[in-house]
Amino acid sequence: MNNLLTLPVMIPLGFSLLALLWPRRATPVGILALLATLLASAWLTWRVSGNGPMLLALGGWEPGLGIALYADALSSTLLLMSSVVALAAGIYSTGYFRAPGDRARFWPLWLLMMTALHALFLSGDLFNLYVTLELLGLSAVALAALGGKRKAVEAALRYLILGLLGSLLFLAGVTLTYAGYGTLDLMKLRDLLAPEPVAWIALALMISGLLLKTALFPLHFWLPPAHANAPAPVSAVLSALVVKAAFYLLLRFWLEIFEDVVTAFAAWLLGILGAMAVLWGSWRALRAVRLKLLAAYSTVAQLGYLFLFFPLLAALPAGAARDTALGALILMALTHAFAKSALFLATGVIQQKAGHDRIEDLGGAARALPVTVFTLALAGVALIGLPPSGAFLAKWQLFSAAIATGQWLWVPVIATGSLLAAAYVFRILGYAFAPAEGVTYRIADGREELPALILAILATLLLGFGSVQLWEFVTPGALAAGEAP
Amino acid sequence: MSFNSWLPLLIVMSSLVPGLVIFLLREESHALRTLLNLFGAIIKLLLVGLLIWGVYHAEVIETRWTLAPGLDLVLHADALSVLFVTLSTLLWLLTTIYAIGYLENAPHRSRFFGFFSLCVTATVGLALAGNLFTFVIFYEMLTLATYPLVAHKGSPEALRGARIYLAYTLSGGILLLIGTIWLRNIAGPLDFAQGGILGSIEGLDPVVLGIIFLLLITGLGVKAALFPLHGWLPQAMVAPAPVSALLHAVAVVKAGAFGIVRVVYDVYGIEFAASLGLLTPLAVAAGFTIVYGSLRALSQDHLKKRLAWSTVSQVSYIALGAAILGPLATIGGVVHLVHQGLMKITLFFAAGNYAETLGIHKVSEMNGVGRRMPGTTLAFTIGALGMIGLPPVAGFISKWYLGLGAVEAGIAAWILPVLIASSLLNAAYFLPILYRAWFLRADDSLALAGHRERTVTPPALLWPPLITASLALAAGLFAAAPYSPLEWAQLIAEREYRQ
Amino acid sequence: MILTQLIFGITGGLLFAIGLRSALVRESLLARILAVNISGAGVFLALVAIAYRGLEETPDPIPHALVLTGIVVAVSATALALALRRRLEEADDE
Amino acid sequence: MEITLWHLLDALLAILLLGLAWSALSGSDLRRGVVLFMAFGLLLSLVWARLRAPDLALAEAAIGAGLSGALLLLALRDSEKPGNRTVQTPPLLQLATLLLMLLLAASFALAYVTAVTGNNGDRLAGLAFGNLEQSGVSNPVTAVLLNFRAYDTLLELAVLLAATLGILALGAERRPFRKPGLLLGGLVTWITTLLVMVAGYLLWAGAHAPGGAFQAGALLAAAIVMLRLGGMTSEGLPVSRLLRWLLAAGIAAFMLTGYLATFLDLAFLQYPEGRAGLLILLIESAAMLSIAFSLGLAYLGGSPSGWEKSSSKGSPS
Repeated sequence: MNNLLTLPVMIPLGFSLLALLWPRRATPVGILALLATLLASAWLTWRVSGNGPMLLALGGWEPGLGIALYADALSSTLLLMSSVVALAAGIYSTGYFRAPGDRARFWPLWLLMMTALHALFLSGDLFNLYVTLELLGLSAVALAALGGKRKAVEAALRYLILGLLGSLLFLAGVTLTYAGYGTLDLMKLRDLLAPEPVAWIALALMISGLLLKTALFPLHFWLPPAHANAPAPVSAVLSALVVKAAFYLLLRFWLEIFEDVVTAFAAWLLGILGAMAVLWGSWRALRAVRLKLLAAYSTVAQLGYLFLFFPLLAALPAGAARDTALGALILMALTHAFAKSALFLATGVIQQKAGHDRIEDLGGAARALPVTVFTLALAGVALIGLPPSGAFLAKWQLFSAAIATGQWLWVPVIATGSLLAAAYVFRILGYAFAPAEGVTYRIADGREELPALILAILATLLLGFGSVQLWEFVTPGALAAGEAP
Repeated sequence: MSFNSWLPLLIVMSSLVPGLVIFLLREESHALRTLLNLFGAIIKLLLVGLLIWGVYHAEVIETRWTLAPGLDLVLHADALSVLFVTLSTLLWLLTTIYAIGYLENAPHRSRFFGFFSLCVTATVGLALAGNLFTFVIFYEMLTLATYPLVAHKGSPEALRGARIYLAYTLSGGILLLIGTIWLRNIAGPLDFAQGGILGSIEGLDPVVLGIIFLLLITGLGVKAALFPLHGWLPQAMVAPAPVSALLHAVAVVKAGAFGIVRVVYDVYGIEFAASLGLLTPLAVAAGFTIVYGSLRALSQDHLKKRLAWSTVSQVSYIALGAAILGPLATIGGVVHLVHQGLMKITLFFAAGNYAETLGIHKVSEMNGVGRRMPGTTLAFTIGALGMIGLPPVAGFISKWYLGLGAVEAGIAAWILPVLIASSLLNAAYFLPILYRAWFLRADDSLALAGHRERTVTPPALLWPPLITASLALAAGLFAAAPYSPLEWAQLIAEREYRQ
Repeated sequence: MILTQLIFGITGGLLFAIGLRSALVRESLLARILAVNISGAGVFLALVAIAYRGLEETPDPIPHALVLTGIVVAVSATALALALRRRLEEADDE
Repeated sequence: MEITLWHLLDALLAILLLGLAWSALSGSDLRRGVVLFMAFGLLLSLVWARLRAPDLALAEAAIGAGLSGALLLLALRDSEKPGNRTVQTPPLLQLATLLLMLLLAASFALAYVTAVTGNNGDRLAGLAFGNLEQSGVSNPVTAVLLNFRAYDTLLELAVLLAATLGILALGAERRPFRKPGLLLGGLVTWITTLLVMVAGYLLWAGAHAPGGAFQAGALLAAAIVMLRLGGMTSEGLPVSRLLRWLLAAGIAAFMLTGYLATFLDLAFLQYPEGRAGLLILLIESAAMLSIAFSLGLAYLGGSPSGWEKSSSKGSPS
C-alpha cells in the first residue's frame, strides 16, 4: 500500500510529539524514532529498486488539486542517507547532551528536522516544497541556537534571516510558475514548462533561493559561522544533510522539471561559481584556526565540486557517459554527507574532551583519543578524494567527464582543490600525532566515538568498494519520477 | 571462483588483515603483535610461492572486482609482478624481524607496525595491479601508509620531512591520476598486457600520447626520485632505519620505478613508445639522475643521507633499462629492480645497526667499526661493492646487461660513459667508508661520545643484513640458476618482445 | 486579463524587491526582520492578485489558501527571529 | 479595457502600500518603522478585502498586523546593543543593491505580466470548485486548506511547532507587565471573553463562511496576549503538561485522521465518505488550540514558569 510512503515523514513527526509530551523519556523516544525511520527508508528504497518509482496522491485527490508524494531512486537514496546520518548523530547526541533539560529541548526539534528533510525529499508539489523548506530552516535554526551561546545565537539569527530570504525567492518563483502554468504539481509542470521568459525568471528566482540555502560561493558567507558554532551533532547534520536538501531540489529542478528551460550558459555559470567555491573554501579551510571552522569551510568547498558537474552534464549527450557522471555526482554527495558528519562528530568529541578545538593545540590527541583521530583520518581521506573512498571514484568520473567534454578548465581546479584538501587534512593529523606532555583526556565512551567511526567507514570503505549497486540503482532512472504508476 | 582467482586477493589480505588487527592491539601486547607480524609475513611468503609456481606454468591468476561503471579493480599475476611481489614479501619478512629488534621498547609500536603492514599491502597491491586504475589506487594508498611512518618520531624535522614527502607524492599522484584518466578516456580499459596495448589501437593522436606519457612518467618519477623530482628523498631520511630500508629497497622508490616499467612495457609497449620517440628523453633524464645522484652522494657526511643520494642514482638504472629499446637492456633494468633492493636494504640495515649499537651516524665517525661490528660491516661491504658493480655481487649483472643493451641499441656512445662514470663515483663514495671501517683505528673520543648501553648487536639486528647481503651475493654468483632473478628477467624480456 | 491583477502583481513585485534589499543592507536586526516580513507580504500580494478574477467572478481559492499558510509560516518565523534577537541582546557571555 | 473607479482605487492602495513599506524600511528610527509596518499590515488586509479574499483579510488583521505588530512593538523594549547598527554600507554598494532591486522587480513584473496575460485565469479554480461538493465544507478556502491540500496545513502546523519549541528552548519568558489598575483589569477580562466567543464563532463559521482555525486561533492568542498585557502572569496559560498536549493537539488530530483513512483502505488524509465535514471540524478545533497557544508562547518570547521543571526533573538515561 502506497500509504507507507508517508512513514519516513510521519514517523519522526509523530515521535517528535511524543518526545514533547514525555520530556523525561525524550531520548529513548528519539532513538526509537530514528531506528523506525531508518527501517521505513530502507524499505522504501528496497521497494523503489524493485518496482520502480512510487506515487501517493494524498487525500485521494488527483495531483494538481491535491498534493502528491513521489519516491524514485534519487529521493529514496537520499532518504536512506539522511536516516543513517541522523541516527548516528542522534546516538552521539546522547553523549553530547547530558542534562535531561537539554535532551528534552533537543529531541523534538531534531525529529522535526528529520520530518522536514524527508518531506522535502518526497514532496511532489511546488508550494509544499516551500513549506518543507521553511520547516527545515526553522527547525535547523532552533537547533543551531541550542545552548544559547552568544555566538551561536547570533549566527543562528543571521542564518534564519538569510534562510527566509532564500525561501521568499523560492516562493516568488512558485508564484510566477503558478501564474504562468496554473499548476503546482511537479510532474505536470515538467510537461507544461517551455523555454520562455516566465519559466526562465521563475527558475532563476527559485534557483537563486536554493543557491542561498545550499551556500554556493559567493552566497556561502552565512554558513561557516552557523555551522561552526552550533552543537556538534547539529553541525554534523547541518553540513551533511540540510545544505544537501536544497541541493537535491536544485538538481531535480535542473535535470528533470525544468530540463527544457535551463541553458548551457546557466550551467557554465554554476560551474564557475562551483570552481570558485572549491578554491576559496579549501583555502579558507587551510587557514582556519579552529577544527569546526575548518570543517565548515571544507563544506563550502565540497559543495563546489557538486556544482562542477552541471556544465559537464549539460555538455554530455544523453547516454551511458552522462548516466555515469550523474551517478558520480550522487556518489560525491553521499560520500561528503557521511565523511563530513563523521568529521563534525569527531570534532565534537575532541572539543568536549580537550575543552577546545584549536588545531594547533591538538598535540597528543592521537594518544588520548586514538579512535577519534583515526576517524578524522578516514573522513579526511574521503574529503581529499583519495582511494578507497567513494569521493575518489566520483572525482575520477569528474576528471573523466571534464576531459571527455574538453572542458579542461575544471581539471586544474579539481587538482588544486584536492591538494588543498590534502593540505588541511594532514595539517590536522600532523598536529594530532605530534607528541605533547601532560595530555590527559577522559577516555570517551563508545556512543560518542563509534557513530563517527561508522560514518567514516561508510564514506571510505562501503562507498568505495560497494558503490556499483548504487550506480546501477541511481543512474538509469535517477530522475524519472515521471514514470511513476 | 577457482583458487587462482582468490590467490592475488589472499596475498594482499595476508598483510592487510594483520595490519588492521595490530592497530587494535594494546601497546603492551608485544608477543601477540610479533606473532601476528611474522605469521602474516610467512603466510604471504607461502602464497607467493604458489604464485611463482602458477606463473611459471603460465596459469591465469587474477582477481577482478568492479568498483564503478567501466572501472575494475584487477589483481593479476604475470612474470613482472611476481618478481616484485617476491622481492617485497621476502624483504618485508626480514625487515619486520629487523624492526622488532630495532624498536624494542620504543613508543607507539602498534601504530608503527600497523602502518608498516599497510605499506607492504599497498606495495604488493601495486605489484599485482592488473590495470593502470588499480595501480593508481595502490599508489595513493602507499602514500597514505608511508606518511605516518616517515613522521613516526614526531620530532619537528620528522614532521617536516613527512610534509615535504607528502607534498611531492600527492602532487605526483594527481598528475598520474590525470594522465591515467585521460588515457582511459581515449584508449579504453588499461589492462596491462605484455607488448603493450596502445600500439594495437587505431587513430590515437601521437601528440596526446606524448603528453600523457609525460604526465604518467612525471607522476611516477616523483616516487622514483627521478631528477628533478627527487627533492623529498633526502628529507625522508628522518624516518627510523627499518622504514628507510623498506622505502628505499622496495616500497616507495621501487613503486615509482616499477610503475615506469609497467607504463613503458605493458601500456605503451616498448617498440611503440620508441616509435613515438618517447624513450630518448626518459633515457636522458635517467642518465642525468644517475650521475647527479652519485655526485651529491659524494659530499654527504651523514651516512643515511649518502645512502639516500646513492638510491636516487641507483634507482634510475631501472628507468634507464626501460628507456633503452632491446631485450638486453630490459633484462638489465628489470633485474636491477631486485638487485638494488637486496643491496640497498643491506646497507640501510647496517647503517641502522651502527646508529643503534655505537650511536654512529656520520661517515667521519666510522673509523674502525669493522673490528667492533664485523658482521654488520661485512654485510655493508658486500652491499657497497655490489653498488659499485664489482663482480661477483649482483650489481655487476645489472650494469653488465645495461651496457650490452646500450651497445645493442646503438646508443653506447653516451650510455656507457654514464655507466662508467657512475660506477667510479660509487666507488668514490663507498670505498672511503670501507677503508675507514676496516683499516683505520677507532678514534675513541668519538666512539665513546656516541656510545650506547648496547655494545653487541642483537641477532634480530645482525641476521637480516647478513641474509640480504648473502642473497645479493648469491644473485650474482648463481645468476644462471633456475628461478634466479636474472632468469625471471630474461623470461619477462622474451615475453615483452615476443611480437 | 484584468488590470487590477497587474497593478497589485507589480506592486507585489516591488514590495518583494524593496524588502529583499533592506533585509540585505540594513544593519539593525529588527529592521531586517521587518524587511523580510514586507518582502513576504509582497509575494503574497502577487499570489492573491493572481487569484482575483473580477468583481463578480469568485476568485481562485488555491492562492488564498497558500497565502494563509504563508502568513502563519511568516509569523512563526518572525516570532522565532525576535526571540533569538532578544536572547542575543540579553546574552552576556564573552 | 476601460479604466474604472476601481482601478483608481487599486492604484491608490498600491501607492499607499509602497509608500508605507518604503518609509517603514528607510530611516533608522525603529519605533517609527514598526508603527508604519502595522499600518502597512492593516492596509494590506484592506487590499485582501478588495481582492475578495475575506479569509485573508481576517487572518492578516489578526495575525499579520495584529500579532506580528504586537511582537515587534514588544521587541522594541529590548534595545539593540550598539555595534549591531554601527557599520554603514558604502554608497557604491547602496547603489548596486538599488539597481539589483530594480532589476529584480522589473524581471518579476515582466514575468508576472506575461504569465497573467498568457493564462486563461482558470488554473486550478475550476478543479477546486468542481470538487467542492465532496470536500465536506462549502467555504472553498477551508476546503483547500483542510482537504485538498491538508498536507500543507499539517506541515504548516509543524512549522509553528518548530518555531514555538525553538522559542521555548531559548530560556525563560520575558517578565510580565506590572499589575494594572482596576479599570484596565476589568476591561481586559471583558475583551478576553469577547475574543474567546468570537474565536468560537469563527471556527464554526469557517466551514461555510470566511474564517477557520487560523483566524480563530489568532484571536485566542490575542486573548492570551490580553491577559498578559493585563499583567496576569498565571492566567491564560495552563500548566506545563496540559500545555504540551495543547501544542501537540493539531498535528496529532491530523495524523490520527490521516491514518484512520489508511485502515479504511483510503489514501493518507482522505476522509471517509460523508464524514469529511465532522472530521474537518474536529481537526480545526484541535488546530485552533495549538495555534492559539503556540502564538501565545511566541508572544511570551520564552518558556513560562514551570515548563523547565516538567522536562528536567527526574533523570532519563
